[in-house]
Amino acid sequence: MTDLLPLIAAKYNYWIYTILMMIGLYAMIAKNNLVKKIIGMNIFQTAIILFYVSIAYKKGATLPIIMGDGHGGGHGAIQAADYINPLPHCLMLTAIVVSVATLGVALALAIKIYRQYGTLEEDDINHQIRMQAGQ
Amino acid sequence: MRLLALIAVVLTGGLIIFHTGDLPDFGDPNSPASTHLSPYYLEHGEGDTHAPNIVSAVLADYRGFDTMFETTVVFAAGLACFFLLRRKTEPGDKPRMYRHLPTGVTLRIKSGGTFPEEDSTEFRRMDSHFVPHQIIIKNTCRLVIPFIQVFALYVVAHGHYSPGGGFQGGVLLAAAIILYAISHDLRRSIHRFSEKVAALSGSLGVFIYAGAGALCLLLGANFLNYEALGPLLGVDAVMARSHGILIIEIGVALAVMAVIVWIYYNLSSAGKHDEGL
Amino acid sequence: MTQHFPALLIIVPLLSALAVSAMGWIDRRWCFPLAVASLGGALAVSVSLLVQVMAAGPIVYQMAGWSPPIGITYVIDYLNAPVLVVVLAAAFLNLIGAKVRIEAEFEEKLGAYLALYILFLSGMVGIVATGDAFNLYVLLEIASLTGYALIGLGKERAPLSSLNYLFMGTIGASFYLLGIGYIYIATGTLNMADISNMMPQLMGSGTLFLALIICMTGLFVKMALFPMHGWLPNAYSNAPSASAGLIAPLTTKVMVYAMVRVGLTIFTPEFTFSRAILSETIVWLAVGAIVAGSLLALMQRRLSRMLTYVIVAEVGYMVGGFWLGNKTGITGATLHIINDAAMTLTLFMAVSTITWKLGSDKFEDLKGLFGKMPFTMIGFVLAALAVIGIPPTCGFFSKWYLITGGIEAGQWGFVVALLFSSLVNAVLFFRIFEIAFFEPFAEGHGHHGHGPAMSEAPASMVAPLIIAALSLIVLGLYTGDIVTKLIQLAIPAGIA
Amino acid sequence: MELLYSAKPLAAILVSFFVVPIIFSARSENVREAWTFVAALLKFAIVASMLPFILKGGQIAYTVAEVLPGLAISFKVDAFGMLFALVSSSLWIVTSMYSIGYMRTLKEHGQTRYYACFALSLSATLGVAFAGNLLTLYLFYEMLSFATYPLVSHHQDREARSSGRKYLTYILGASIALVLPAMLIIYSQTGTFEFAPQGFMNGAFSQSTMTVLLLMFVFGFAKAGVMPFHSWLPAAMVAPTPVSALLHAVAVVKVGVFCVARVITGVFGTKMLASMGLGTIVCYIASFTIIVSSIIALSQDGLKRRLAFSTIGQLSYIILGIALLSPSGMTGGMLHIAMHAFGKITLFFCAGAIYAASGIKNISQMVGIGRRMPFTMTAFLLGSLSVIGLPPLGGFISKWNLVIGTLESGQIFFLFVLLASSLLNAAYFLPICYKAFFCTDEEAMFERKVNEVPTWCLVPLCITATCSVIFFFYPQPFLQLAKMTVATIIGAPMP
Repeated sequence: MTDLLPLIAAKYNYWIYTILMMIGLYAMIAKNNLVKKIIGMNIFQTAIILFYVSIAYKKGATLPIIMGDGHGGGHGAIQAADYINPLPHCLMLTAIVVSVATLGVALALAIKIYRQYGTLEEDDINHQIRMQAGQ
Repeated sequence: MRLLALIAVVLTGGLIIFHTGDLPDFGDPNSPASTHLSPYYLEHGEGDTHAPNIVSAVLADYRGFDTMFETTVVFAAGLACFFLLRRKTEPGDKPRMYRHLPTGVTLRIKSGGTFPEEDSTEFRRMDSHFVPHQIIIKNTCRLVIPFIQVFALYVVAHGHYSPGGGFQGGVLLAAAIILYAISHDLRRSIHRFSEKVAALSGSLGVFIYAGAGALCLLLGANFLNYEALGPLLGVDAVMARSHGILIIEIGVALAVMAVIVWIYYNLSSAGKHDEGL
Repeated sequence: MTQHFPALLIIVPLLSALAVSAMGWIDRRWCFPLAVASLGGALAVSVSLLVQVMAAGPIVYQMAGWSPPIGITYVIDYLNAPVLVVVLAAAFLNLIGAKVRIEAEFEEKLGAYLALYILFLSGMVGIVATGDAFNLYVLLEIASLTGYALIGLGKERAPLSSLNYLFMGTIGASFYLLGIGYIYIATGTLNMADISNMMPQLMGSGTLFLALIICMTGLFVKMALFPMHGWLPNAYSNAPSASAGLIAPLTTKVMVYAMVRVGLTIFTPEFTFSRAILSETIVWLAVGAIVAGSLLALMQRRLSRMLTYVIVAEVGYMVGGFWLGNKTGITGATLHIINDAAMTLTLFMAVSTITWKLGSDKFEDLKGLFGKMPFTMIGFVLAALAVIGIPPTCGFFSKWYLITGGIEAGQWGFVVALLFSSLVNAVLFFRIFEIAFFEPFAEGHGHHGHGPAMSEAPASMVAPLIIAALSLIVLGLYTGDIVTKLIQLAIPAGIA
Repeated sequence: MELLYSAKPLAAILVSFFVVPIIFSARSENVREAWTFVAALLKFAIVASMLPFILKGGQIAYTVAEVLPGLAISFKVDAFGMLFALVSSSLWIVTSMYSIGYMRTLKEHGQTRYYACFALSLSATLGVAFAGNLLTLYLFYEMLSFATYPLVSHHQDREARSSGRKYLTYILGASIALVLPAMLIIYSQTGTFEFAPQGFMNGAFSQSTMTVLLLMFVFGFAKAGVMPFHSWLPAAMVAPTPVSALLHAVAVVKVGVFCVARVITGVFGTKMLASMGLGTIVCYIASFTIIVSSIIALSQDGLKRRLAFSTIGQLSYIILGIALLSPSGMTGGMLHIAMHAFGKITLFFCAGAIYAASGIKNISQMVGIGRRMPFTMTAFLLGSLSVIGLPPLGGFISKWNLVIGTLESGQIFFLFVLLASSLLNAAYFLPICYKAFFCTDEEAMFERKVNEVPTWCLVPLCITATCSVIFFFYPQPFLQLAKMTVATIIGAPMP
């Protein structure tokens, strides 16, 4: 136990993102209301974004904007260790945009569904569908 | 179902947590992630692209191809919302409320009745959830919106040097228009910035991006290799890359603004575009 | 210009998609010709790429002119060149075949629909062509988003099925993204070739093993492998048939291709098949998929729904074949990607033609179809024979490789499952033939009736269908060349 | 032995294939039937044109396409294939003639489809006969199953449909579930499919595996009607008589036995089987089928059903002969393909003629019918004598060879099987003839007044009947072809 705690402390970012992700996943599977499912989906994606961003972090480093003379100067002066890793950030910009787009489409579908069945509770909808099938 | 979900979730989580052991510590500067590729970007980024903000450099140049599809995703989302939701509403399919401005009388015209035309000075269409005096909200927004837009332009243009860029700027621009729509009403903002314009400028924005890339291709370089634009812009290769970044950032901003507004129109009015938030 | 063809593969559809959506607002008459032209162009490009690859070996294209680990590269090699051709050809044929329906069903949204159609396709093409692990994710999302929209405007239950598809799809894609993240932690790069270069010294890495599992889980969800198949039947059977004809042949196959790519190129085969327990489990999953898919297909009373379950079974074929881990099995799986795309395309185009004429695809409404629409049914019969696996149609030969691979690997469960599903497929389709062939005479024609009057669908629908059907036989007869000249070369030497 | 590369085999196969679209497009039935004739004659001509070369001991080979690496769709005409091709292509001519009479008399529906499928199935049959390797064989075997399915369920009523279903279930099920895996296992071990005079197994498998594989083939080619995979054959008798005649006395069932024979000789190799003693197993299965089917046949009242069960028995003669693995046995078996074909097709023609003329299907109602249709019933007598195997009819020669074969292989048990079954054959055929001719006037159902079937029906059955007589005195070229085949098999060294 004594050696487990520092292990967790050293890698708490993974714990946090995992827990967040699982919360989102649980919501997506277990929730009955479609909008809640959509929210769960967002939490899920956000968790992964956090995961990537946490990869990029370096102790004692700052954000990757080169403090040069602004004209391509400062070559050699640049120490990679002074700046955090830019790649995950730009990947996550993409991921964020993707998740926003997905959210938009999901909401559009949800609206369409509401228009059709007058509810967003999944089992009500299934019940209605069974009624239609029955007739 | 819930129990099943719980078990599945716990198992997955457990599997992932279980493996954290041999992952690098949080913020470890010597992890492969921060030693293999990123040093190159950090050390040569500015030299290659003349953009001190390395994230912008990577986003718009090194991995510009990703970003092009990022923009396309936004555009596709806009198309999808339109495609799924939009319904052409012919007039007179449901009763409407009008307000006679001189007298302040409110009249309700039943379906099938004759409505006054949209841009009459005498009658003003009212939403069903009508708030009589929004004067404060309206005027504050009228005051704020221009500043938002100017700031957005700054964010777009300054993406090289500070956090920001096409996406952020585009979202801000969209926010301005959406704010207008909220503070006044949807019809008015559609009147200012119509659906057609939104759709067209959305595709135009993406076209600026992809077109710039294709232009490089026509000039004999690889796709999206802005160095080819140098002769056109009359600058050297590095500067050309910097300008290229600016061009595509503008395209992105345009696309994002237009599409997000478009999505807002469709979502807020459930595709009817007659009234919404 | 030829050295830029890998880029054109993407640019042509992308730009034309923009143009089409713009034209939708300006002058709708231009949308369809534009779409056809762009797909035709892309198809031509892909064919010439295939020729180049066969002549001069793999092609690497550096986007934005940055060399591989730094920038994004496109790689056209023996594995994906044929897949590209098949994907584009399928989309092209389906577009032409569905012209009538599309213009009838989405008149004022024509521009949007076609733009989504092309964007979906460019996403698929990108997935197949890209050499960058993260770029694959972005393109995956493009294809998925447009796919949700294409499905969502379908018949009564479409929006709900599409939303469920969206949830599952997002989970799948996010898992893939997560797996890429773990790969990035372990290697620090996203370029496929670069990763595989590092693999040898990372053989024992648990992180990468987790990454492998997560990536595969994500892809399995996307390709609807058996326990995660729930979303597929509803989504495909409720979709507008023009979209179904596009999505059903492409999505699952391209996902399987992605699996092959991840397994062989990113994680080298040495690593992928290093843990026997993993391969075993997945092969048994595949067996489950085959059996369950076939049995569920037996229960259906609607043609399109039955076909969706057949697809579920087919996914099992390919996944199982790949995870057998031997050369024959992987050859079979790769070959089946191509063949199954062609088969599914033919089947769904036939269904679309039938529903267009009959307005339904319930079994009891199919009576006398051979008399009514002989040409459509010829295409349908050919596709059915291919699915059952009757020589000389292509289905027989890929199944041949799969079964042989199963025998070599000693996976008798897999072998039996394949034979079982062939038998079930025979039952499935001959049940339909019987109805479509014999029923009309039950309608009081007595023994001397000559069947109902022939009322065939418009030629623009039937001709592409017939072409697709004939391609099944052509593919079958050229199996030898496809295998020796392409697939065998695509499989790395590491595999016995 | 010289090998000639020529597209003739392919041409022979494709002739009837190309005629299908013409048949479909033909408007009047005369045109349709004319084309059928043209195709039939052409086919026969091509086959016959290859005969002399084969008789000179040559072989004709042709490769269409290499579908899998080292595995092609290829044809190879040898004596055995030639024998079978000759029988089926010549009988197609006769049968088309007969079908015209039959179908017109009964005003059957869907004749276009009927003739088209007929032509298709003939293509498939020749494909099997000329197949150069196991894959090609399997390909055309399956093609035949599909081509004949519409013929079997031609009437399209419930009975026809259910028996059609039964037909497919047996044929297709057996071939996919047994033959295909057996092929795959063999291929994964030996890596080749090319038929060789002494097979290509050369000890790739243990004896137990060999046994399993052999049985998979024998039962898997369900068209051979080996019990317990026989019951599709009686069911398929709902088909119009010409179909039963050609397909269930000649093409389909003979394709079944032909495949079995090919596999035994060309894949496993007689010497290999002999050394492992596997032939005997097959012999026992065959003899069981022979006896049981003959006994069942006794109890059948429907004429066609009785013929069907007799067919099942006769097929097993052929398998028995091949599986005896002795020279005369194999000769007899192969010869029986031809002899039984001519005899049995005569019988079917007669059954059809009786039905067409008087609408009678059951034997019990045929009392005295010989007085009314003397030619038909005479032909029937000849046919049945040939099938029983009495001189002076072709059947005798094949059966004689079979008997010699049992003695050669020294397995006397099978000799008794053959004799017993011959007695049974006599027991279920002769009463019919007796009833037809020699019944007393009061029990006769038909008055002495000749009204035969139309000439279109009568001529063919007379032809076939006379043929089976002729073959007794002049059994060439079939006998020579069979002998040549056996010679090559015996002569070839064990791989």
